[in-house]
Amino acid sequence: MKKVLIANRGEIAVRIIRALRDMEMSAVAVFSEADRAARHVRLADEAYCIGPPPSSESYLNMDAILDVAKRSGAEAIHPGYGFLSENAEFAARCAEAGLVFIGPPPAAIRAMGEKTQARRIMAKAGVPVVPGTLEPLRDAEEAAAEAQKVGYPVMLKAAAGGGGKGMRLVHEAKELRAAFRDASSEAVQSFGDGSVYLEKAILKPRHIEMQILADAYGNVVYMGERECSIQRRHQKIVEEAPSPMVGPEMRAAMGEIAVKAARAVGYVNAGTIEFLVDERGRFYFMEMNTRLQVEHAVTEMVTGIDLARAQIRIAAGEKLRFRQEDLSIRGSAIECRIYAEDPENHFLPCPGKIEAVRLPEGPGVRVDSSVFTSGEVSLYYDPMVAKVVTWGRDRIIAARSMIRALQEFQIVGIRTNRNFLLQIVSHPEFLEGRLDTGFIPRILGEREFRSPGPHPVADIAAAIFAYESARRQKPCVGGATTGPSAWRRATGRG
Amino acid sequence: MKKVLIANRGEIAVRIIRALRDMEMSAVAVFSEADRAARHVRLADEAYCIGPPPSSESYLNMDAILDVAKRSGAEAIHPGYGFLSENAEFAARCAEAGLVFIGPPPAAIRAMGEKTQARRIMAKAGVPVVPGTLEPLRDAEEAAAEAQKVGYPVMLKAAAGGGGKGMRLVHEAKELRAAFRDASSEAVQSFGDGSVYLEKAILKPRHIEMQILADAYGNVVYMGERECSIQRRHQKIVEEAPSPMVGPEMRAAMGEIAVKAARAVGYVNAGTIEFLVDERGRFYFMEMNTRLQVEHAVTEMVTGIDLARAQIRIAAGEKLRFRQEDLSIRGSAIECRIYAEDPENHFLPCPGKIEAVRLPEGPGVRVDSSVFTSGEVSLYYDPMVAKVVTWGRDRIIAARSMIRALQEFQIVGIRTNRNFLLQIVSHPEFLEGRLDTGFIPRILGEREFRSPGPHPVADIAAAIFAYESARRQKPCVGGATTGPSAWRRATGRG
Amino acid sequence: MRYVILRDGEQVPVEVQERDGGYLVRLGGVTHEVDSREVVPGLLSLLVNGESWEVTVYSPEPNFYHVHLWDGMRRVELLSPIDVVMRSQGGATAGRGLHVRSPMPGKVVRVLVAPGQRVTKGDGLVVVEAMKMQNELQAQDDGIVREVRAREGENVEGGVDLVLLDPVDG
Amino acid sequence: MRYVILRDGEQVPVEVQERDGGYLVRLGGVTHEVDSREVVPGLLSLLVNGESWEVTVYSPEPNFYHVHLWDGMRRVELLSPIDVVMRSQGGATAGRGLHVRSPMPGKVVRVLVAPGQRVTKGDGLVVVEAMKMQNELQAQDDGIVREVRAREGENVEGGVDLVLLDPVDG
Repeated sequence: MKKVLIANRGEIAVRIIRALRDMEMSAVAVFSEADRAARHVRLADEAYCIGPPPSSESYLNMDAILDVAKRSGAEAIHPGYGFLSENAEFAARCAEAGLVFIGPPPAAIRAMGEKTQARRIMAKAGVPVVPGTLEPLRDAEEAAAEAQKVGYPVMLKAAAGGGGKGMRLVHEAKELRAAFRDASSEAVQSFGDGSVYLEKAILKPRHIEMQILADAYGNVVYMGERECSIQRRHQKIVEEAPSPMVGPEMRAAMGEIAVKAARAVGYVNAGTIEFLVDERGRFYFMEMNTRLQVEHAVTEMVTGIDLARAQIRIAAGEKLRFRQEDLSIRGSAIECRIYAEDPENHFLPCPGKIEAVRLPEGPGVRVDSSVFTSGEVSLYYDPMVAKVVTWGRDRIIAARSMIRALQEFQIVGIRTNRNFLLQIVSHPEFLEGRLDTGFIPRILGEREFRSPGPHPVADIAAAIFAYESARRQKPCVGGATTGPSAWRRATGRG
Repeated sequence: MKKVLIANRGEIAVRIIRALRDMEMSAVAVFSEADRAARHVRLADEAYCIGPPPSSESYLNMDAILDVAKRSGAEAIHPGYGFLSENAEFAARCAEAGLVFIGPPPAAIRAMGEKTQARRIMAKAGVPVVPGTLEPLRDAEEAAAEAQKVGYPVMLKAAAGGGGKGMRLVHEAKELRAAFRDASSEAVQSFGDGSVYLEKAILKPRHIEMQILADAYGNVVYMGERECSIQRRHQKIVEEAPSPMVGPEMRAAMGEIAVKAARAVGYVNAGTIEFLVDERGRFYFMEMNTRLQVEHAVTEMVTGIDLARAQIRIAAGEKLRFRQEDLSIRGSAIECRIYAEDPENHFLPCPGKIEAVRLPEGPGVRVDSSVFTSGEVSLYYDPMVAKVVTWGRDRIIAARSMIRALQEFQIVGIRTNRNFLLQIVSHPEFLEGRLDTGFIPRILGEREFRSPGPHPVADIAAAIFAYESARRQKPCVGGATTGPSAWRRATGRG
Repeated sequence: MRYVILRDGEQVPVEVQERDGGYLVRLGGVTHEVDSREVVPGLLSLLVNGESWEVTVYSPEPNFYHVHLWDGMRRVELLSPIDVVMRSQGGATAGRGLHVRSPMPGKVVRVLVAPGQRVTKGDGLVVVEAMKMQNELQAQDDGIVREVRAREGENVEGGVDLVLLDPVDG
Repeated sequence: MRYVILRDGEQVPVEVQERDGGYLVRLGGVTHEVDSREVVPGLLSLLVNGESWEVTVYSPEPNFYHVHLWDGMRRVELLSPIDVVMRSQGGATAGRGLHVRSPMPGKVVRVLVAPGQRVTKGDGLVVVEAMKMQNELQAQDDGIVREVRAREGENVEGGVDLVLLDPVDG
């Protein structure tokens, strides 16, 4: 394999380009009209425009992407995450066009894509699933009956779902009908499929997932778990490996179950089995992500294995280069996702122009980003602009290095969630590893963010800034001078 | 220990600040008038001016530094490398002032500082030294006699020396007198001491050094070697760990000798024993650096041990937290030193203003730098502006990631040696690990740099740049407009 | 120069005085020695009695400063002596609540009011979309629409006036 | 626009033509489709027949371009049609070798010549210091010193004229 097309954008496209460079393969980028100057376009060996800014007309445009693959002579397509990465039709169309899809076979994507089907396959394979229905519910009546059976509280979930859409927690019977209606209609909106199923709700659960790698020759290994319990509205924010809850025995048990799950669907390539874990450490299959995860880097940091390169090698028909017993975990790694959003304003997205950026660096710090000075965070795409990952000999050092790295991180021009992340990782409960999916509202309250109190240095800074701005403007009165523009520049949002 | 003063600047000051942050200690920076906006000043908890730009009046000004330590309530001083780091008098004055010097005892600095004395101590302790004189030479006559004894070629070296100053390779007897005179007068100029001694010259040697850590309780461990054979005019440029030449047995043998050397001078803290290694793998003590090395990061990447933090803990009176058998090496790490110098113009230093900088990032990449957009590379100090370190499961991956990282590295505004480094690390002999101290002239010729031939994309870029510049200027003729300034900005040195 | 910081209805005096290339800043009865350097526009390096602070400052509108320290953002309302006099003379009739501004860059998808229309606190005025999320801007107080600057379909920057209201019985 | 690249005494024609927001560039008989974006001043992203190139360009003096690709820097001498005409008419008497420029930013520590003085190739003219290394700038050709712009003790930028020479029997 000599040339690979990356059907994605942003930090993940950049990350895959780096893997290809390290393997001396050529990287072909595709881009929408909004992304002409983007990092992935500039770092790739070749780059082609595939349409207007909306994803539906560009990054989701299979015809355009396959056409570029053909024109450029690419032999394989890496879908990254999101967009077409879990689209079985796209995987099938790649195969038809004689291209290697760097991901699992279409059948495995399909088997895991429909959640109730996945639950049935897993239950049959001996993988523990959360008690509940194995088929979509016919109607609210059936939902009520099943809820009675497993016992409240229960969770309603979209069968086609993911990302927290079409999900409702139901505490008691009288809430059930309304919740069923809401979940179903949200599922229609989000996935075009209103099917909903039901699980027993696990309270204060942890979200722990197991990374696996499977080659085309039946070799499957697990790469250790990631703790992803720190979520805001079902969106992962902070992830780490290993989980502070998981010891060697639980890791082996969970890993072997994950391998079993992957085998049950004939899985090939990198994949992640997500588990819900209750307070006593019992774990239940939740779903499988049939692609590289956003948070794959923490696993790379502690195992020393490059997962993107492993994916490409597997797709090229290579055997896994290591066996289960060759793998070991060194130290601890934490990832924070930097979003262009404003925690002080209901976490509203903050697209805009990046006036200046300083990324953290130094010992134990890895950054995967797509930001650059003069770059734009576009309205059209996911607002995640960077991942900061830190490694330490132990979890506390990794956490302290994360605090240090976030403090060094600076973007002028757009707001980010940096301070929100700092509030999380510097909290005593985080440092002690007491995590569950309710962490953020529990720690930060309903607004999920604490605005800090007044500080004399802020007052001093404001006074000096005002003083210097006034002094700068003085000689400029009444003319087209540099004064106002200096002012304007100086007031770029911090 | 709660507060530490860093008696240094540049990337090493930043690196030590990061270690202190990770340990929840306060960092006190000092700065010359040229460094008010420098990175180490801005990242520290406190910062104080200690004098005008010349080092002799600021970073070498012991009184000013000790005064800041007192005023700020610092309990310890970290000297970094260079400046006062190997100054026994400064170490002693710290102790007198009741401050912990984060480094070895003054006596160990002195013992290793004078090279012939160090050779005598080492020879006595059973550490192999290069055959030659153990005392400074009285005159050219004695030099000639001793040279005859050990056999040509021989190397003349300044006894007080370091960094390649006062060093001469002598191939035959008739060159000896002139070489002795040159070496001696250069030694006077550089160190204020004209003493010179003589060693048998080892041809095509490798420069391999062993990192050790020693606590105040007699525990000494070796942390593995670094290969530092890639040098330009005795200046290390590219370093790596482990050495491609060293296997487990040689590592253990060298490590035990290094521990013996450290014990012989009562060494405490981090230190490095430099060896010359001949083609057959025989190694000879060259000198000991009684401080943290520039290239310490490669050892950190493969061992997972943070050497700066270890130094601080040792100085605070802690015992080593690990024994020799707890240490292991994972993968391979390479460091490249980025200098503000112009390889196409005799490697002349290139100070100036940094218009824009983009640091490399992504998997396996660590950057330690002091550069930032709008920062200045000053005339007054060392032109090294950043270290790029890459890690890989094996040496080839580390090297490919280095190529990738250097390609991503971009500084607009000053020239750097980036392309020179790329020529080194992408050369087949480098990739094969065939290294010795003559590598650079052998590979790149006498000019030590190959200017690349013409390239159509360069021609196209020039034509488009000219075309667009002309187009931009057109509407601006005859007025004070943005035209010329856009041009001026656009022509900032690349 | 003497300034006043308004916080929770209180006035805190701040005095800035140049000295030796730096400043003496008197705040709440304490005098601080401050050295300031603007590293890039909007990014200040401050040494406050030797403490090193890196601070970004953004002024979204006159007299208001958003100051980011390590741990988060502070909104500081700071008045010069002239501002104080003007306010005390009632010069500030176009009060803050009556400018309805876009909280973020985005696209105006709907304008819900017209000039002359009377609105009550909480009424929707304009809908702005960013990254497919719609955000309805509401009246903070009762008022009458003086001017509508938002145009449906237009992209707007953050902090831009979209609707101006006149107070009812100002 | 038709340009000419001068290389090793040869003239290579280059033609730049706008098309569809990009360019067609005809170079040495081959036509390239090029899309260009200036990301920050001096940094171009080029797509050349689909190949992605990130290039920094710096023009140290008219008609000369230093172009950095991944693997190193190229000096390109490029003339517009007007430049070509002017050169052919001998308009370029103030040749390059006769401007002695600082090769780097630094400090002038010594001026070794005075106006009117005759110098021969290899003579030292000015000494510039950067980072404690002294660098003697020498005459590239025989000449007579027309003007000395360097002042001892002054800091100078890179590329600045320090001494102007008149050719001997130009």
